[in-house]
Amino acid sequence: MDPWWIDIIKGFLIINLVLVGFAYTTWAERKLLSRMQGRYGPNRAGPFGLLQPIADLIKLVRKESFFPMSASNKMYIAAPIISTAAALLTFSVIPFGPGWHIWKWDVSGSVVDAPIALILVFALGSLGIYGFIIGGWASDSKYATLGAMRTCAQLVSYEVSLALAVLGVVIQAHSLNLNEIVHQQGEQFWFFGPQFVGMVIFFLAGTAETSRPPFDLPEADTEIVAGYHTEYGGMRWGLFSMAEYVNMITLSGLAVTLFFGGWHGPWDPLGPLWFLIKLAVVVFIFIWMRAALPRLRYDQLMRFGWKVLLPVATLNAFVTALVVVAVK
Amino acid sequence: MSYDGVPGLVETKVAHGETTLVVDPARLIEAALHLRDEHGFGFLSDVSAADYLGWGEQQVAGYLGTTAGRDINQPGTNGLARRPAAKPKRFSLSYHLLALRPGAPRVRLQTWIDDGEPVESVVKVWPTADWHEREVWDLMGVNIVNHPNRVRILLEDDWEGHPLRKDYPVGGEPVRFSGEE
Amino acid sequence: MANELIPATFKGFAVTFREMFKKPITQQYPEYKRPVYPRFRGRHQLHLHANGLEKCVGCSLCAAACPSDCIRVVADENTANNRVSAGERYARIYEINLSRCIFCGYCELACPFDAITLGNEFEISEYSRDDLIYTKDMLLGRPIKVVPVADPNLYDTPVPYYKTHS
Amino acid sequence: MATVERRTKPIYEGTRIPSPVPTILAVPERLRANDDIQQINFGPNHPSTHGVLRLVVDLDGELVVGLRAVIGYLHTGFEKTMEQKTWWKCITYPERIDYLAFQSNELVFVLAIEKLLAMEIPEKATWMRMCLLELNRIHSHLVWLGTACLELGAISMFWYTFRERDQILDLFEMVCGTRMHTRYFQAGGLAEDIPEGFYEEAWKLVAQMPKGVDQYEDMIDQNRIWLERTKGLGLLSAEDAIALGQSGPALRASGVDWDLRRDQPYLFYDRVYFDVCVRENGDVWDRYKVHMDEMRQSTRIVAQCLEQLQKLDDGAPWIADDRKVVLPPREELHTSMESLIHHFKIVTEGYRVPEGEVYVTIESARGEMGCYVVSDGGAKPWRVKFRAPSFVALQATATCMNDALIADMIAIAGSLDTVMGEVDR
Repeated sequence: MDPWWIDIIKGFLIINLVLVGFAYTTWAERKLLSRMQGRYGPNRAGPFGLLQPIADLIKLVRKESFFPMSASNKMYIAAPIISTAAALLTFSVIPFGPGWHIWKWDVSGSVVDAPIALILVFALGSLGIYGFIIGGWASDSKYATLGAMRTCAQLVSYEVSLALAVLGVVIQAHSLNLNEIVHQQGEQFWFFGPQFVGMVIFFLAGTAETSRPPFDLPEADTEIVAGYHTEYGGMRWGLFSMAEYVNMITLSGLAVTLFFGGWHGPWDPLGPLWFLIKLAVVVFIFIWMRAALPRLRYDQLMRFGWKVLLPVATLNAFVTALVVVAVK
Repeated sequence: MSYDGVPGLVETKVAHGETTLVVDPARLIEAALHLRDEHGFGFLSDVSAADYLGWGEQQVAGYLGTTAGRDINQPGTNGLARRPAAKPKRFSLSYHLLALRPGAPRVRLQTWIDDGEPVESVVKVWPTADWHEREVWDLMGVNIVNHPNRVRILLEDDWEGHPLRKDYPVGGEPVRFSGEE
Repeated sequence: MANELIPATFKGFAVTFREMFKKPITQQYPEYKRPVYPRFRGRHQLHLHANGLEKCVGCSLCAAACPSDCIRVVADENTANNRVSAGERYARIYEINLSRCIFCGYCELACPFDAITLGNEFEISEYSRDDLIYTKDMLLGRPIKVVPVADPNLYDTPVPYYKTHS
Repeated sequence: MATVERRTKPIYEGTRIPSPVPTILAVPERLRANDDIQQINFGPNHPSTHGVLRLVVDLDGELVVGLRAVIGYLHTGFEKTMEQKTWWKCITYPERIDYLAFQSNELVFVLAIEKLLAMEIPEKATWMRMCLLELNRIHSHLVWLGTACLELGAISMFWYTFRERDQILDLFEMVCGTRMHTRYFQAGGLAEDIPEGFYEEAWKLVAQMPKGVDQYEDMIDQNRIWLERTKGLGLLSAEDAIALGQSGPALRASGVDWDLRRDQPYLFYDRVYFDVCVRENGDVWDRYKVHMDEMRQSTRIVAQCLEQLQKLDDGAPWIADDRKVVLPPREELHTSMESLIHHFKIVTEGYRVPEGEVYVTIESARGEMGCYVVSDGGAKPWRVKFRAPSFVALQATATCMNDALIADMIAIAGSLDTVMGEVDR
C-alpha cells in the first residue's frame, strides 16, 4: 500500500492531467472535425491553435453567471458540480501503468487500486447522471426538461448494456479489479479478441452513455436547442461540457483497459505512453463518428438499446460464462 | 375549351395569352367547383387581391399622365400613359388556377367587390387557399367569410388597417445624412 | 437489406477520412483577402479628371436611380474663382448613406459622366451608423484598404502564416 | 406527363388533411382532456428554423400531437414598397425576397414586365438566363442539403455542400458583380455582357458538380441512420400535395410528374434535354432524392446552355435594342444627344409599362414561383404579388406531421425547403 501522501500527489497529478487531457480533447476534436470538413479549425491562439482551450477557459470564466428567473437556484448551481466531480472521480481507478518501485515505496499505476474498481466506475457514472437530470430540471425550461428526460432515459437504459458488455471480461478475468484485468491481458492475450462482441457493444453503449454523436440526443442542438444545459452559460456550462469530455476520456480509458491491454505494448517500459496512444486512438474514433454519422432519433435509440444491444450483451455474457466453465 | 358554362360568369377576357373569367362574387363557390370538377383546375396557384382605389386618377402612385389621357410618348413598346379603363368595383380578387395536364392550361378566376363586401372562402374547394386568403384579409382587408381560421397571418393580431390598400400610408423612416446644408 | 447497408454506412467514414488529408478549402480571411472579380461592386468611388477637376457635375441622376434613396446631392454653380467640376455645376454636397446602400450599382449605370463607380473595397463595417454616411471627401479619397482585382499579377496579399502553418 | 384526371369527387374528402383548418394540426380532444400536453414554441429563434419561423407545437412526451406555424416575423412589405418604385428600380427587390433562389425571383418579375411590354429577348440573354437560373437552382439545393443534413446531425455535409456553393457564388460574382442579389436580369435581357473567362470557370464547375454529388451520396445516401431518419416520414400523398398547392420538389417527391420547365416551357427549356425527377412515396427521403437528382439534371442543363452560348458570336447582343426601355449603350452617352435624353428619361421617370395584368410562373428551386403584376400604364407597378412556393410549402407541415416525434418534425419541416424571407415577403 502507498502511504497517504503519495495517493494525494498522484490524485493531484492525475486530476490535472485529465483536465489538460480534456482541454486538448476539445482542441483535437475541433481540429480533426475541421480537417475532415475541409477547414483549418482553431489556428488563431498560438501555433496550430494550441492555446485555444486556454482562451476558451478565460472566455468562459469571465462570462456573466446568470440564473433563469424561475430556476431552482441551489440545484441549478449544484448540478454541474455533481456531474464534473463524479466524472473526475471515475478516472481514479483507471490504471495507466504497471506500477513502479520508487526509492522505498511501491507506487501503483492508478490513483486508487480498488478491488471492486469496475463497480465503482459504474456507481460513479450513475451518480454523474444525476447532475444532468437535476440541471435540466432545475433550469425550469421546456427544452431543458425535454433534455433531462432524454438524458434520464438514454443514460439509464444504456448503462445496463454497458455493464453487461463488461461482464464478459469480468468472467474471463475472474476479477473486478482493473489492474488485475490488465495484468491478465499482459500474460495471455488482449480481450478484444475473445470479447469482440463485448467490445463492440461496450463501444456503442459507451458512445450513448457519454452522449456523443450519433447518440447525442440529450443535447441535440437542432431539436431541443441544447438539452439539459440550455439555460446554462459561462463556466457552469463549461463544467457540464467538462463532465462530458472527461466521461468520454474515462470511457476510452476503460475501453483500453478492458479490451486493449491497458499499458501493455510491444515494449513494456513505455507503459503509460502506450496507454496514452491507445486512449488517443479511441478518442479519435469518437470524434470520427461525429464527423461521419447523422444523429439517431429518440425512439430508434431506445429500440436499439433495448432490443439489440441488451439481448446481444446478455447473450455474450452468457456464452462467455459457458465457455469459461467448459474450458475449466 | 369554352368556359361559357361557368356559373355566374360575367365576362371573359383574354389578354397577354391569359384568360380571365370574371364571376359574380355571390356565385364564386359554384364557379370554383365547376372549374375544378368540370375543367380539372385542381391546383390553386395563387390568390391575389388588388386595390383599385384611385385607379386612373391624377397623381396616384405610378401614374404620370393626366385624367384627360394625354399621350406622353407616341407609340413604342413604352405604351401609352392614357387613362386606363375604369374598374367595376374597388377590389379585384384573382384566383390563379392551373390544371395539371399537358399544355398546363391556366385561368384567372376573378371577382370584383367593394370594401367590406363578403366573399365566400374557397378553402373547401382548394385547401391551399387557407393561408392565401388569410394573407388577402390581412394585407388587403378583403372580407373573406366562412374561412375556418380567418386571423391575421403576416402582421400582428392587433394591427390596425390593411397595409396593401392604396389609402394606407406608406410611412418609412427618413434617410440619415450628415445634416450639412 | 440490413447486411448491404452496414458497409454503406461506413462509406461516410471513408469520405471524412480522405477529406482529412486534403488541403482545407477555407481561406484565412483577415490575412488573406481573396481577390475580387473586376465587376465586383464594393464601396463607391468618386472620380476626378486628369486635370484635377471633379467628374461629377451634380446632376443627381444617381440619386434618382437609387432604389433605396441613399444618395444626397446638392449642386452649386461653378464660378470663375471656384471651379470644382468640368461642367457648369458641381456637387457641393455628395453623400451616400452606406448603411442603406444595397450595392445594386444603379448609380454607376445612371451616371452619364462615369463620375461614380463601385470599387473593390468591401471592408466597410463601422461601429456607428453615423460613420457609414460617406461624404464627398471620403468618396473622392482613395480607399484605405485596397483589395486586388482577380489577376495574379496584381495579387499583392502575402501568403498568410496560417496557410502554411496549420 | 402529368396524370391528374378530371375529378368527380371533391379533393378535400378522402385526404389525410388532419383538421378543418388544413394548416393546423389540432390536438385530439382525448389528449387535451388528459391535461398532459406540453406546448412548446419552436422559434422564432431556434437552431433549426431557417430564418424566423415559429412553430407552436403540442407535445405528448416526444410525440408531436398539435402544430401551428406562426409566420410574419420577416415581413418587410416588399409588395407595398414596389408600388412606390419605378419598374426599373423594382427589379432589385424581388431577388431579396428569396435569398437562396434570387435569380428565379428576379427572372419572374422581369418576365412579367417583358410580357406586358411584349418584348423580344436576344438569344444570348435567354441562354444566359437559363444558365444562371440552373446554377442558382443548384446553389439553392446545396444550401438545402447542407442545412437539412445539419439538422439531422450530419455536420460534415454542410461544409462539403458549401464548397460547391462557393464556386457557384464565385461565378455569380464574376458575371454579375455581387455574389447574391445580382440585379443581372433587366427588362430586355442582361445588364452586361458575359465576361471573358466565364465559360472556362463554368465548365470547371460542370465537371466538378457530379463528383460533389457523388460525395454527398457516399456520405448519407445508404447510411443506415439516414435512411431510418428519413424513410416513411412526413408522408404527403399526391392528392394532398395538389390540394395543398405544393409545387417543385415536394410535389414531385409525392409522385406527381409535374415540372413547369417541361410542361409550360419558358425561356428555352423546350430546347434542352433533361429529366424530370419524380419519386413515389412523398416522404422526406424522396424529397431528398429529388433534390439530389435535380442537381444532376441542372448540371446537365448548364452544360447545354454553355454549349449554346459558346456557339453564338462574340458580338451577339445581350439586351434588346429598345431605347424606350433599355438604357442606351454607355459609349453613346457622350456622342448622342438623343441617347442622353433617353438615358435621363429612363433613369428619372422610368419606362412605362402598358396597362394590363399578367400572372407569370416559373419553376424556381422551390417550386412554382408566380408573379402577378398589375400595371396602369404608368412608370410604377400598380400591384405586385408574388406567389411564393415556400409560403405554400409551409402550409403542408401540419399535414405531413402525423405521428411524428420532435426530431422528425425538424426533418419534415426542413425537407419542405422553406425560405422564410420568401414566406413572409
